[in-house]
Amino acid sequence: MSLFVDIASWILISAGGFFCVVGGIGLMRMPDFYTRLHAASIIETAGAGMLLAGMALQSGLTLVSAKLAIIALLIFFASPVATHALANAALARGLQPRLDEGGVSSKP
Amino acid sequence: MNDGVQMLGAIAVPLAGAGVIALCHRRPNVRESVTIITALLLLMAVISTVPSVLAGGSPRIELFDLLPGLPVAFQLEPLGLLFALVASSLWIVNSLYSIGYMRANKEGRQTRFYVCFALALGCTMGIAFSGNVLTLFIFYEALTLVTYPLVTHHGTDDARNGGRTYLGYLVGTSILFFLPALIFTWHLAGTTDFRAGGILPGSTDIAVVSFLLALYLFGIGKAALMPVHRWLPAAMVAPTPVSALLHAVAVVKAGVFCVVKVVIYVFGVDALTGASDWLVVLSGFTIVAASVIALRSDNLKRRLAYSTVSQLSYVIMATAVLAPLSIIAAALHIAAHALGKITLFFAAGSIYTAAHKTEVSQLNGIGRRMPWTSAAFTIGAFSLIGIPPAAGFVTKWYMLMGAVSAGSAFAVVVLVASTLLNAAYFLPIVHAAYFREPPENEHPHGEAPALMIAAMALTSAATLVFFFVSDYPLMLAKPLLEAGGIR
Amino acid sequence: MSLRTKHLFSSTGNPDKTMIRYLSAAVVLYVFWLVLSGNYTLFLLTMGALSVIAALLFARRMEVMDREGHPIHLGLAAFFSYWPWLIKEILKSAWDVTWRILHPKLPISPTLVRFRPSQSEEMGLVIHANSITLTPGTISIGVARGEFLVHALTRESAAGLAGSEMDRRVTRMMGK
Amino acid sequence: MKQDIVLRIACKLFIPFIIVFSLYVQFHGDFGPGGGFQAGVIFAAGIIFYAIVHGLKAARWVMPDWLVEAMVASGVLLYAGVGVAGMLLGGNFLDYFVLHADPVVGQHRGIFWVEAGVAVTVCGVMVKVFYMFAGRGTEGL
Amino acid sequence: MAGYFSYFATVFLMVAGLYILIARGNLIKKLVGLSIFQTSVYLLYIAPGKLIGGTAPIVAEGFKVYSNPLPHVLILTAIVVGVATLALGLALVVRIRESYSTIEEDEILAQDATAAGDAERRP
Amino acid sequence: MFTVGAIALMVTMGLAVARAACGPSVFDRLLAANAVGTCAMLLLAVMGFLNGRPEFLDLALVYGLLNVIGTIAILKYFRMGDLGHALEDEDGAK
Amino acid sequence: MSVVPHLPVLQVVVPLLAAPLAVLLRHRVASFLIVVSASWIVLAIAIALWLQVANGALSYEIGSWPPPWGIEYRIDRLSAFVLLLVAAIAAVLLPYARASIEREIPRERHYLFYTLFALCLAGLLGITATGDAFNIFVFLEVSSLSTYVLIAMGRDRRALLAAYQYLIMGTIGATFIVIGIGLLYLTTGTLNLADMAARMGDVEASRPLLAALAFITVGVCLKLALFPLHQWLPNAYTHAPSAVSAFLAATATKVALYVLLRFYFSVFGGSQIFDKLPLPEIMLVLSLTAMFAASAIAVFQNDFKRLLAYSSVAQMGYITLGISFESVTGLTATLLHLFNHAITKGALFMLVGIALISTGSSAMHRLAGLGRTAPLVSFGIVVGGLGLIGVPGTAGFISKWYLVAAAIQQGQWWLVFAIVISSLIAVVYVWRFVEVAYFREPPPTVGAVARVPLSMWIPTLVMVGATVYFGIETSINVGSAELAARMLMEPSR
Amino acid sequence: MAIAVVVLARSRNLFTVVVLSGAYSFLMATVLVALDAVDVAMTEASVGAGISTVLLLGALHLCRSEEAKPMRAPVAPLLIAAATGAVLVYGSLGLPAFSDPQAPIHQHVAPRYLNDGPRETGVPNVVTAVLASYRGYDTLGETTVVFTAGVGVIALLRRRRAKDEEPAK
Ligand code: NA
Ligand code: NA
Repeated sequence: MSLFVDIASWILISAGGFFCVVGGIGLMRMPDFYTRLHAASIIETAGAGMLLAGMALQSGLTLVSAKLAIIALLIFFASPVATHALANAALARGLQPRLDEGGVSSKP
Repeated sequence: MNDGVQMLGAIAVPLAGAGVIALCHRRPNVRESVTIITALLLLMAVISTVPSVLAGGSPRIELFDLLPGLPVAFQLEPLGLLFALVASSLWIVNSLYSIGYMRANKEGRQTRFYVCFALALGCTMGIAFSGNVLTLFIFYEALTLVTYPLVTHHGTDDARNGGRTYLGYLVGTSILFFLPALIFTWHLAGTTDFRAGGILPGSTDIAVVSFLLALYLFGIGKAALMPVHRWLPAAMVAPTPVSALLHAVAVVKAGVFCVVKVVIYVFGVDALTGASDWLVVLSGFTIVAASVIALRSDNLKRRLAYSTVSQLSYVIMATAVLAPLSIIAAALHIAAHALGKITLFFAAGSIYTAAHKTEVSQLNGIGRRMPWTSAAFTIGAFSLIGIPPAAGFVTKWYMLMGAVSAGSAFAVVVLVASTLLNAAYFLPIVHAAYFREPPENEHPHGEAPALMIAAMALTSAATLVFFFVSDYPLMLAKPLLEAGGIR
Repeated sequence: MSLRTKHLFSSTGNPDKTMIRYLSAAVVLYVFWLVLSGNYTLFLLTMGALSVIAALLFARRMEVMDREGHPIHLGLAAFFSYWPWLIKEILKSAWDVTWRILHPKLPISPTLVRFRPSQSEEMGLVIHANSITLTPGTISIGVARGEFLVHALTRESAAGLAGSEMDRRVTRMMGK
Repeated sequence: MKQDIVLRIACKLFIPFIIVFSLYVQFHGDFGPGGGFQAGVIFAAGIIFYAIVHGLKAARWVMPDWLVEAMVASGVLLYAGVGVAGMLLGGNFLDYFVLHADPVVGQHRGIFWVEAGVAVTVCGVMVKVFYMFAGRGTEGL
Repeated sequence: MAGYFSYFATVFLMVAGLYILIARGNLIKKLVGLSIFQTSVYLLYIAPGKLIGGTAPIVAEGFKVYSNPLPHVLILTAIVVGVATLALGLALVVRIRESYSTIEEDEILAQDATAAGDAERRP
Repeated sequence: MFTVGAIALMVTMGLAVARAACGPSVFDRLLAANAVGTCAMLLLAVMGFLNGRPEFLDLALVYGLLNVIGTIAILKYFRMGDLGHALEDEDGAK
Repeated sequence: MSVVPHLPVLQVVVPLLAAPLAVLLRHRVASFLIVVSASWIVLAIAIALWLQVANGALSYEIGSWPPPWGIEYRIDRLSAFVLLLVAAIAAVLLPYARASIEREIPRERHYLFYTLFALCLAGLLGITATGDAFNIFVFLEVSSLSTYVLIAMGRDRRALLAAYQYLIMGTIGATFIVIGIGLLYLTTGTLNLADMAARMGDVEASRPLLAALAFITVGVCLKLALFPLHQWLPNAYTHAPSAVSAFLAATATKVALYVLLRFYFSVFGGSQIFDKLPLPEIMLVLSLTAMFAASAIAVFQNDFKRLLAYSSVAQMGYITLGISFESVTGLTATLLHLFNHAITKGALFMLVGIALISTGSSAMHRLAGLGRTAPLVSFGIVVGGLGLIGVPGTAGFISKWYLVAAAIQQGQWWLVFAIVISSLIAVVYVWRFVEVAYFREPPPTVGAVARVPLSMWIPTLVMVGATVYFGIETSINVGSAELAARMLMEPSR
Repeated sequence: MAIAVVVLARSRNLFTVVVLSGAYSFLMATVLVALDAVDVAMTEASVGAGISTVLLLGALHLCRSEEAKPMRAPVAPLLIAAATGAVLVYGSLGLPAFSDPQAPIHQHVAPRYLNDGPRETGVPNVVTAVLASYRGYDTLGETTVVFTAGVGVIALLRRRRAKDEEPAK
C-alpha cells in the first residue's frame, strides 16, 4: 500500500514539477502577454494541483493534507480571479493581443 | 567694613548705575544726574580702599568656583588700586564732558551710550581688582563687548566697519592668544591666582616662558602692541568722549595694566629674566613706528591715536626692561598718559564741537578763538612729550633711569628718539594754533560749551599737579616692587 | 442603513435563508479553524469559536453574507459532480497547451472570442468565467452579463466555447 | 460596469476566511509561525482587499476612522498596560511571572495580551495608512 | 569560501540597495532602494543563525537541533521598522508631490533654488 | 522526490524571474511576479516536507493570500488609477 | 509597591504611555496636558536617577529576565547625565511648543504633534537608558520616525523635502548601526552591551569587530551630523517648526553622540581594537573639518535658522574633537559641550521662534532692526551667540576651556590655535546677526510686534538663563561631565 | 533574486519597480524559510508582498509619475556603495563560516532560549517566546514604531477641514 502511495506521489510530484517547468518555459517562449497568461495558468492549475496532490498522498489522511487541500482550494479560487483581472486590466489599459489572422470572432 | 566688600562695591556701583540709567531713559536730566552720581559713588568706593592698601593689606575675596579650583576672585593690590583710581576719577570728568558733547552734537541713542559707559567702568573695576587671570580675562572680554556699542555709536557704515575692526582685533587676539595663555598658565601652575613673585613653577623652561609671554602680549590686544594696534585708529569713528574712554579712562589702560599685572604677578621678574628681551625690542619698535605714523597723519584724532599706540608701548617696554625704577615708571605712566591723553582728546572734541574741524592742517590760529582749549591741548602735549612741568616728564624720567640701570642701551636710545618724535608731531600743532594766521574765509566760532571746558581744565590741572605731587602715586607704586619680587 | 448603494444583484434573500446561511457559514468557518489549528485545547477551541463569531459579525457588517458570499443554494450534487469533471478538463487542456509550448514551432493561433453564456445569475457567470480561466488555453477577459470576452490560445479551443459542455454544466449547477 | 463581478464575488467568498485565518495566526503564534504582527497585517490585508473591491467608502463604514484610530493607540496601551500590570503586581516592568500564581501560566497570559496589543496596533495602523493613501486620491486633489 | 556565500549575498544586496538609493533621483525609487538596503540586513543576521541539519526553532518532538531563534526575533523587528519607515517615506513623497508637482529630486531642488533666488531679489 | 519538485519549482521561478526582468510590459512583469508568488507558495509547501516539518503550511497560505491581494491591488490600480474607488463606481468616476 | 526601583524604566514608559493616551483623547488641550505632565514626571525621575547614580550604576531587568537573555536598563553616570539633559529640555520646551505651534500647525493636528513629541522623547530616553544593543536601534527608530514627521510639520513646503532627506539619511544611518550591531552579535553572541564588552576580550577575530566599529561609527555620525554626513541637518533645522528645531538641536544629535560614546568606551573600550585603527586621527580630521568648513558655510547663510544649523554642525565638531584626545579632559570637554551646546542652541532656536512671530521668516533681511522691534529677543540671541563663541560668562566658555586644556595637555599647540581660530569664525557669524539686528532699519513689511504669550517667554528665558547659569555655576555640568568622563576612560576605578 | 534587484535598479518605470519589489519579497521570504526563519518569512511575505505593494501603489497613484532619466553620473554612488560593501566583506571574512555550530551565537545566550524557553514560558515557538517575553521590551518598542508611523502618516496626510484651512496667524 505504502509503496503504491509512494509511487503515485512520485508520479504526481514529478508531473507537477514538469508542468511547472513547462509553464515557465511557456512564460519565456510565448510571443505576447495574453499567450503568456495561458502558460502561467498551467503552473497554477496542473502544476500546483499535482504537486499538492502528491504531497497530500505522502502525508496521508492528516491535518497536513487538509491544509494542502485548503491551499489547493485557495489556488483554484484565487488564481482564475487573478488571471482574469490581469487580462482584463491589460485590455482595459489598451494592451492589444497579438491575434492570429482570424481576429476577433464572435458568436451570437 | 570689610575691604573686600568695598572692592565688590566698586564693581557693583557702575553696574547698578547702568541699570538705573536704563530705567531713566525717558528723562535725560535724571539720567545724566544718575551718571554723575554713580561716578562720584564709584570714586568714593575706590578711595575707601586706599587706607588698607597703604597699610600694606591685600584683601582677597572669592565669589565662587567657575571651574573646580578656579574661582572668580578679586584682590586689592597697589597697581590695581592705582588703575582704579585713575579710571574712576577720570570717569567723573569724562561724564561732565560727555554730557556737554552729546547734547551739543545732538547725538542719538544717548541712553545706550551712558549705559554702556557705566558698564565699561564696571568691567574696568573688575579688571583692576581681579584676583586671578581668569577673572581678569572675563572682565577683559566683557569690556570689549560693552564698548563695542560705543564704538559703533553712530551706526553708519563707517562706524560699523570701525566696530568690526575693533571687535575683530580685540576679541580675535583675546580668544586666539589670551585664552590659550590663560589655560596654559593653569596647566603649568595649577592656578591662575596673581601672587607676588609669580606663580610659574621655577623649573619652567625659558622657551616656554617666552612663548607664554608672547601669548599674553599678543592676546592682550588692548595694549596695542604692534602689529595688533590697528583697532585703535579704527575706533576713532566713535564720538570723542568714547575716544577718551578708550584712550585714557579704560580700554587701552586696561590693556597695559593687564600686561604689567601679568608680568609682575604671573611671571615674576625672576622668571622673566632673559625671556623678555624680545619684548623690549618689539615695544621699542612700536614706539618709534607709531610715532612716525602719527607724524604723518593729518587727522588730529588719528594722530592722537597713534600717539597712544606709541605711549602704550612705553609702558610695555618699561615693564619688559624689568628694572625696579622702570616698573614703577610703567605703573605711573598709565596714570600720566591717561591724564595727558584725556586732555588732548577733550581738546580735539572741543575743537570739533565748536569749529567742526578734524584735521591738523585746519588748526591755524585756533589758539586765539579757543584759548582755553588750546591751553589745555598744550599742557597735554607737553605731558606726552615729557616736558616739565607736566606729568609725563616724571614717568619718562623714571623710565630712562630704569633703562640706564638695567644697562639697556636700546631702551635708552628708543626713549630719546621717541621723545624727539613726540615733540615733532605735537609742537607744530601748538605752534600753528598760536602763531599762524587763521584762514580768511572761516566761519566765526567761539569756545566749546562750558561743561567741556570745565572738564578739560580739570584734567590739565591734574596733569600739572601730578608733576608736583608724584610722591603720592609713588607710594602706591612702591609695593609693586616687593610684589614683583624685586629686591 | 448602508452608506453605499446596494448592488442590484446582491440581495440578501429572505430572512429564513439568511439564518441558515449564517449557521452553515459558521460551521464551514469553524471547520476551517479546526483544520488549521491542530491543537485542540479548550482555550484554542474557544478562541476559534470567538474568531468565527467575529468573522461573521464582520461579514454581516460588510454585507458579504448573501447569496453570492455564501452560496448554499447551489445544487450540492451538481456542485460535487462538476469538480471532477473540471479537473479532468483542466488536465486535458493542460496537456494540450504543454505540447504546444514544447513544440519547436509553437503551434498556436491566439484568438479573441465574444459569446453569450447561458447563465443569468452572476454567481453562475462567475463560476463559468473562472472555469474558463482555470482551463489552460482559455482566459476570460471580459465578464459582463450576457457577454463573455475570452482569449484563447488556439482557434480550436475558441471554437468550442459557446454553448460548450461547461456552459451547460454550470447552468445546471445553478439550479436551472 | 459588470466586468468586475468576478472580483466582487471572489472577495465575498474570501473575506470571512481571511478574518478567521488572521485570528488563527494570532492565536497560534505560540505553536507555529505567526503572532500578533502577522495577524494584524493579514487582517488589515483583508480589510484592504474589501476596500479595493468595494470602495473606500464601504470599507470606512465597516471599519470607521474613529475605530481605526482608537485601535492604533489602544494596542500600544494594552502592551504597555501589561507591563505596568506586572509592575503593580510586584514584579518588574513586563514581568509576566507575577500575572498568575503559576509562573508559566503567568507567562502565557502575558504573551497572549501582549500579542493582542501588537495585533490591534498593527492592524489599526495598516488600515489607517491605507485609508490615508487611498482617501487622499478619491477626495479630489 | 562557500561557507561565506551568505555574507556575499548580503553584501550584494546591500551594495545594490545603496546604489539605487544614492544614484536615483526619483523619491519613490529611492525608498525602494532603501527597502532593499534594509533587507540585506535580514540575511546578515539570519544566515549565520542557520544550522545545517537544524530546523525552525519551534520546539517539537523528534527534533534536537534548532536554528538560532534570536536573529529571527531581531529581524522581525527590523522588518517592522522597515515597513514603518516606508509608509512614512511614502506619505512624505505624496505631500512633496502635492507641493512641488514632481517627485524628481533634481527638479525639486531646482524649484527651491529659484524660490530662494526670488526671495533674495525681493528685499 | 520532494527534491525533484523543489528543483522544478526553482527552475520555474528562475524562468519567471527572467520574464519579470525582460518585461516588456508591466503586465508581463506582473504576471511573472504572480507566477513567482505561486511557485514560492508551492516551494514552501515542498520545503516543509523536505525539512520534515510540513506543519508550516500556514506560511504557504499566507503567501497565496497575499499574492492574490497584491496582484488584485495592482490591477485595480491599473484599471482605476487608484485604490479607493469602489469597482462599481468605475463608470461614474470616469 | 515602591516606585523607586522602577524609576529607570518608568523614565521611558511614562512618555511612551502618554503618546497613545494623547491619540485616544484627540483633544488639543487634554493631550497637551498629558504630554506636558509626562515630561515633567520624566524630569523628576531624571533628577532622582541622577542623584541615585552617585552611589553606583543602576540596573533594571525588564520582564525580570536576567541580562544577557532579557533586556536590561542600565543607568550609569553618563546615561544619567544625558537623561537629565534630554528630560530637562523637553520639560522646558513643551509649554513653549504649545504657544509656538498655534501659529505653525493647523489646530486639529496639535494632538498629533504632542503625541509625536512624546514618542520622540521616549525614543531618546530609551536610547540613553538601555543596556542592550538592539534595543538602542529600536528606540532610535522610535525617535527618528517621530522626528521626521515633526520636521515635516513645518509651514514651508521645503520642510517636507527636509524631512524626506533626513528620513533617507537617518535610515541609512540606522541600518549601518544595525549592521554594526549584527557584526558584533555574530562575533560575541550577545546583545547586552556589558556582556559584549566582557566577551570581546576572548574574540581573536578582529576583522568583524573593525568592520562593526566602522559601520557603527559611520551610522552614528550620520545621525549626529558629523561634517561630511551632515547634509540633512541644515534643511531640517531650518524648516521644522520652531519648537522642533529647538528640541532637535538640543537633544537628537546629543543622544546620537551618547550612542557613539557608549560603543566606543563601554563596548570597544576593553578590546585592543582602537590600536588597530587610527580612529582618533580620523575623528580629529573630521572634527576639524566640521569646525572650520561648517562655520565658514554658516557665515554665508542668508537665513538665520540655517546659519544656526550650520553652526550646530560646527559645534558637533568641537564635541567629537574632545573624543579624539583620548583623555579625561578631552572627554569632559565633549560631555560638557554636549550639555552646554544643547542648552545654548535650544535657547537660540526658541528665541528665533519668538522672533518669527512678528517677522514671519528667519531670512536675515527680515530680522533687520530686530534690536529695536524686539529688544529682548535680540538681546537673548546675542547672549546665545556669545555662548556659541565661547565668551566667558556663558556655558560655551566652560566647554571651550576644557577643550583647549585637553589640547594643551597633549602639547598640541596647533590644535589649540585651530580651536580658537574656529571660534573666531563663530564671532563672524554671530556678528552678522548683531549688525543686522542693531544697525539696519526694520523692513517696512514687518508688522507690529505680536504679543508673545508668557508660556513662550518663560521657557525661553529659563533656557537663556541656563546658558548663563551653567557658564557661571558650573558644579552641576562640569561635575557630572568629569565624573562621567572618568568613568568611561578609567572604568576600573 | 539578484536578477530582480539588478533589473529593479535599472528599471525606470515605477510600476515595474513595485511589481519587482513584490517578487523580490517572495524570493527573499523563500530564502528565509530555507534558513529556518519561518516567522520572519511569514512577516516578510505579508509585509513585502502585501502591505508594501499596496502602499507603493497608493503613493504612485498620488504621484502619477514616471521616473525621469537619471541625471547624475552613477560613478560616485557606485563607489560609495562598493566601499561600504568592501568593508562588510572585510568584516564578514572574519566571521564564523556558515552553519558553524561552534560560532558564538550558537554557544552563548541562544541555548538557554532553546533549552529552557518552552519550559519557562510554556510556548514551544521559541521565536514567540523570545519576542514576547525575553525580549518583550523590544517588541513594545517595535509596536511603538508602528504606532509612530501610523500617527505620522495621519499627521502628514490628514486633510484639513475647511474651517482650519489656514493655520491661525
Ligand atoms: Na486558462
Ligand atoms: Na510568533
